[in-house]
Amino acid sequence: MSDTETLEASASKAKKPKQITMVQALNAALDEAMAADEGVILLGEDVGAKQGGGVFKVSSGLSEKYGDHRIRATPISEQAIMGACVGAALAGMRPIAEIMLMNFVTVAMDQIVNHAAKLRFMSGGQTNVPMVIRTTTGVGVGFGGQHSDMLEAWFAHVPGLKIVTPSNAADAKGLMRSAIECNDPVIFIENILCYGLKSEDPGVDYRVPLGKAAVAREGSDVTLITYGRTVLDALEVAETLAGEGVSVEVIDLRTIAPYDEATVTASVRKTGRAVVLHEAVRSYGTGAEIASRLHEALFNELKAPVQRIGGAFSAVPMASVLEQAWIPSKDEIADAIRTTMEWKR
Amino acid sequence: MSDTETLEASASKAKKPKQITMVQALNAALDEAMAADEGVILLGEDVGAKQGGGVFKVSSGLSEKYGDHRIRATPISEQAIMGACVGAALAGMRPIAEIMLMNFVTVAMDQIVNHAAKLRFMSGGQTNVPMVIRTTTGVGVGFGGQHSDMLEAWFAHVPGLKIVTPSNAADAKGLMRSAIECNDPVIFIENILCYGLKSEDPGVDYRVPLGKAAVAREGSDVTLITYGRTVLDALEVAETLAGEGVSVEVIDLRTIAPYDEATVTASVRKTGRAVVLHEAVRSYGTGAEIASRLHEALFNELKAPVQRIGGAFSAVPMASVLEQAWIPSKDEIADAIRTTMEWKR
Amino acid sequence: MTIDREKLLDIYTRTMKVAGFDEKMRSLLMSGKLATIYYTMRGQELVTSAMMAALNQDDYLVTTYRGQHDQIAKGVPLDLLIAEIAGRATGTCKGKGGSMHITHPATGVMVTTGVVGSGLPIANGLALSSQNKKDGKVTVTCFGDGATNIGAFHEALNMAQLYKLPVIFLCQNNHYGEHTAFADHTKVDSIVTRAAAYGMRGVKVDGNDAVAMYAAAKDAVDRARAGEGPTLIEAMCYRMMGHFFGADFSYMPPEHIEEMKAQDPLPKLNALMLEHQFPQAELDAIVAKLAAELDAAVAFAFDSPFPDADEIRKDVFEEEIAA
Amino acid sequence: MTIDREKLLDIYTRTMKVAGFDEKMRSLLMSGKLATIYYTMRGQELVTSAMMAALNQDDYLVTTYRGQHDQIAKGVPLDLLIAEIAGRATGTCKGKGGSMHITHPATGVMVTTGVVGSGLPIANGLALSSQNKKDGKVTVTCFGDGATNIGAFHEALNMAQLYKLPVIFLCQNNHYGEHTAFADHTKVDSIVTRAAAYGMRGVKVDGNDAVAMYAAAKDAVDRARAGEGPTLIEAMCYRMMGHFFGADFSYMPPEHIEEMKAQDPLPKLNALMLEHQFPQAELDAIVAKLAAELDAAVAFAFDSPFPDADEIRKDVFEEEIAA
Ligand SMILES: Cc1ncc(C[n+]2csc(CCOP(=O)(O)OP(=O)(O)O)c2C)c(N)n1
Ligand SMILES: Cc1ncc(C[n+]2csc(CCOP(=O)(O)OP(=O)(O)O)c2C)c(N)n1
Ligand SMILES: [Mg+2]
Ligand SMILES: [Mg+2]
Repeated sequence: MSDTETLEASASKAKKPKQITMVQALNAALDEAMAADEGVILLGEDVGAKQGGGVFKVSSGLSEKYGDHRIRATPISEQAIMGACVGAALAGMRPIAEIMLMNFVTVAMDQIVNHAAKLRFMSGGQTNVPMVIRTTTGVGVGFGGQHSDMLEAWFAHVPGLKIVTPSNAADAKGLMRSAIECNDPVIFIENILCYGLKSEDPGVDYRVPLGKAAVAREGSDVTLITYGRTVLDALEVAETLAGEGVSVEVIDLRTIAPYDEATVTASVRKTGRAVVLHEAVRSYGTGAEIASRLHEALFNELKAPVQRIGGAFSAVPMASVLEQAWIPSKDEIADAIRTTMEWKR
Repeated sequence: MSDTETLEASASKAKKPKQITMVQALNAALDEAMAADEGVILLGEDVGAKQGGGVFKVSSGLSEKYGDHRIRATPISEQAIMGACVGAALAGMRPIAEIMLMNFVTVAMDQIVNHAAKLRFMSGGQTNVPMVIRTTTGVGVGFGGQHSDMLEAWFAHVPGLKIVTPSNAADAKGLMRSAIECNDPVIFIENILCYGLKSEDPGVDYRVPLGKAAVAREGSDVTLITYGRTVLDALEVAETLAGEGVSVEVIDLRTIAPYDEATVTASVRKTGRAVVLHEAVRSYGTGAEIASRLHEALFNELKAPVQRIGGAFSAVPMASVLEQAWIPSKDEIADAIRTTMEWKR
Repeated sequence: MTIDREKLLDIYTRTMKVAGFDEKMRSLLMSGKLATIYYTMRGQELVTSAMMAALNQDDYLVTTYRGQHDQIAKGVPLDLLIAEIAGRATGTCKGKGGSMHITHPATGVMVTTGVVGSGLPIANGLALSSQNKKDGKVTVTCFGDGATNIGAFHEALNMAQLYKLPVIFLCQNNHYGEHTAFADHTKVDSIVTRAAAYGMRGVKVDGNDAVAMYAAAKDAVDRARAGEGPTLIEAMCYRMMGHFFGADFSYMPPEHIEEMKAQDPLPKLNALMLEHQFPQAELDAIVAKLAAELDAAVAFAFDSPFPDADEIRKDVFEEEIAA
Repeated sequence: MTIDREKLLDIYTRTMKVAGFDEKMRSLLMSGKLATIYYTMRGQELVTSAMMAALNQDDYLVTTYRGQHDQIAKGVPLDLLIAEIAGRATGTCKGKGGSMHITHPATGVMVTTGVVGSGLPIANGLALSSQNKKDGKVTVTCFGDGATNIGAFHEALNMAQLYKLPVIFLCQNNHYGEHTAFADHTKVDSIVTRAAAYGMRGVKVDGNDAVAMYAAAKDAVDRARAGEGPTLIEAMCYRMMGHFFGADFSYMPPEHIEEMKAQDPLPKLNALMLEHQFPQAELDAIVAKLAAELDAAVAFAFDSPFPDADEIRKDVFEEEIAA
């Protein structure tokens, strides 16, 4: 679905031998997982060879290799896709549901929230739902109000779900393998604008554990906590502020749930200042929980209140000028950091 | 659906002449609104006379009075109910969708989030969606994992939605009238355990404005912010703590969105301490946003970090002993207040 | 249609087990010894006994809040079931699920859902797993007439037929969805006509006729097992009481009440047994044996401890949640 | 079937307006003058022109991302439409909606949705309002073949028939849902067979045959207006390009491509016009006039200002959001 190369340039200029894009990384992770375990299957719209391997080509080549029984192209029936994955997972398989764009989870929330998330608990641990829900979204490609939302905060509020969102190709590969091997349901959020990003290929059977944040850049003055596409913005802003003498530590959560509280709290204890950044609507977003936990844990140590940056409080507008006004800008991020630095307690 | 008298006793012992229950208050508000405006209609399962006026009897007597075209008993088709209300609202009516229990909004999220909430914005203000989504829920009646969830935090994260939740019968009446008259979509959350609560009848054409919190009890040491059924717990705990010499101000938000930041901030500026309480799962709940806003606005003035109390991080269990362990207890609330009072900054 | 005597006895036994259980539950609730939400299946006992008699123990079942008859007929032990309903640590689900969420994989009961229609897509997934693994299992999912108007029903039937899954959609058409009569929730005369909308095989059957119901069930199971795909069975029956225990059902017109009383499956089945030369004494002995088993199960349940409060931190994820 | 010449001319004019628009959009996108997601309706122009020619301007329309033909045929002014697609402040929706979310109440275009199937329940609500108000309006909702497998379709059709709403479900069966061929998303031969599952009237028609398509549309509109309830129309047509502009469609088999070329509605309609004694010169003059109108609309759009950034605080609620 359109040009996904937008951010590629900024990510990797030099052509190294084993560079792969995030789409290739995800494809490889699926391929390896399917080769390793025949319980791994994929259900989604257009995912088969007959349909060209998916709208974003993430499943390209897989049905040729593993057959139509393991790569199942589905009707446009998200509840049926999700339910089929819940059922297959209960029977011991490791299904992956592909929801073409994140806004369409709204037609399948019942299966995710009332069923996938709760069946282990409601059955007293007799059953479990080892499934992955892959979906993509992202603001900045002009897809407008019904194709751009970031809804991770909803899922984070639901006990029983894990949430993963990679910011680079290598992590995408390693996190996908871990997500598929997880014995609980995982929401795996891809960002359309990151699909073309390249990393050095981490090789076969690479894993990134769930629940472990990465320190994407070390710093000592302030901690900038984020995940997904905005990690790129965060790194750029950190570079800019380094020029102003501010040392920014950037944390890439990688998994939103479980939340790596240890890593984040340790960083903020060190810096004494924190800013949380996400593309999702700021209000009632994940940033609110992260900021609250930091205030609760480090109230006496914080040199300034934790700042939050996120999307504006409206539907995502279509016109490019409005869409850009909607997204948290690098200036906004930099200003929040400056405010934090200048705070007098 | 079962005994809703549970909390009645604690609310009002003395029988005054014009006492009404929350169910009666809601029924009266619907009745008055329907009499005043023939654009007001109600769609939901079992809401007609033929079905006994609804499972909780909130629409009792209305189809007899206004006919089957205005009180429409529907099939079990929440997407169709919600969509029909969106469409009727676009055509200038003021429809009310009844979703029997809040967990069933999960099958209708697309209509609520992608459509009701966004159509005013996406149409550039050409259309609007003046509808009310009534639903009920509540922990403590043994309905288990799929019939007890409080999902207001999801809706608060969606620009374009208003959210109302009354804690008493009089407010229920006044808020319902305001919700029906609102030109934007309103989620109106009723608590099953409050249906039997009695208030003095506020009379005909009573209104409580949206976006205005109530100070349910004045106090000077700490502000306890809550809404819905837990207002009753808050008031009890405030009474207990008064005995310990702690003066608790209790704020009943009444509308979660718009959030009455002015009232809450002013109270916390006065007391210097705050605890946020809700029945919904604590993590990523509305308490996180409220606490974050307080930390942002009053960081230097706060004498202690804002504490949050909410439901446990699991599905709501069915066994009564587990359900009670799940709900925030009065002891937990009192302890949080004590912690806040004893905090040394 | 005929039925062999052994199978008939099997169906009789399952039916009477359900009937005894239901009566006991209602008396426990009535007396206040038990306080929980309970959806009685009085009137629907036979439909499911005949269906489950056509399955193997390891075949899968997905049912609803009103599925206690389905679960018992499928084989869930009464003691664990009643303990679960009574919220005890010894229940099938440690008291976490309750009557609306019974799970018991040992007898193939994989999901009991409280959300109307949501079981159907999940049943497809179980069947899809059997298709991929070639394990020969069949999945049955039970639901009501009201459920056939919800989106999940539609999506699930279309997908099941598209993939030719070994799944049986058993609609227990009891004429009501909560307080709403069948004719007030759809303009179609019969649910089974919907099968055609998916190119699916559909069978309408009198669910109170043991011979016909078993034949329809058996046929659907055989076809599913043979890889011939899904069947929608519409089994006509009656919900002889309110939507849940204690609920008013004054909205049912007197003619309907007359009609349903005439179709009560329990006396009809007893008559059929006599017709098939089972002596009443033999039948009574079965019922007596079941009653003893039931009493023991109730005693087990009520003697069992309540779960520990820290169970709310277990089974959320594989790993326990920190206190 | 016959059609009067005036109506035929009306249909021709609407069709050529759509066709000219679509060609212009594709050339603007191709040349890079416009950058947006655009779902071309090449091949489906006639279906909708004939449908809209049977409606009044104040009848309601609910359509999809691929609905620019529906909107134009319904009457949305080209200048406002193109300005919207180009993200300008003068667009129908001030640039907030874009091609997937065109709204224009003045011509009855109430919702354009980007979520498959979601327009159908909303259409019911518009129709329900007309039924209650007795305003005599009819609501049409357009959707694709792929949309008929989603839950909202099912719920909406059942409710529409139950309430006998004045609504028309126009399925533009273009044989594909994104990359998935019709035969790969359902096992039913034809969407119209689904009407029976709701007791609804269903009509299958060749959407490239102007006379038949108009007759089917007119009949459905007349019935809806007369209070005789809803109709499901399955209009057979082809999506002659990829799912959206620029998308690959190599997955379409060559036979399908041949078949669809032979059914191209534009040459077919031209031939029909000649058959009905419209001189080619008159037709060409119409097309030339439409082209001039289109050029002016494009100029208007591109000369228009972009919206102000603070528009993101407006139209979220009735009251503006504080900065
Ligand atoms: C999605 C959803 N909507 C509404 C309900 C409330 N509800 C519970 S049972 C029921 C009636 C179901 O009727 P039917 O499918 O005929 O099953 P029966 O109860 O007759 O066995 C309803 C509306 C629900 N559980 N789920
Ligand atoms: C609920 C939902 N699922 C998936 C999509 C992605 N999607 C957009 S268009 C489309 C195909 C729709 O096919 P059809 O209904 O035949 O309409 P057509 O595009 O052919 O006009 C899909 C799957 C969506 N928009 N909404
Ligand atoms: Mg029923
Ligand atoms: Mg199509």
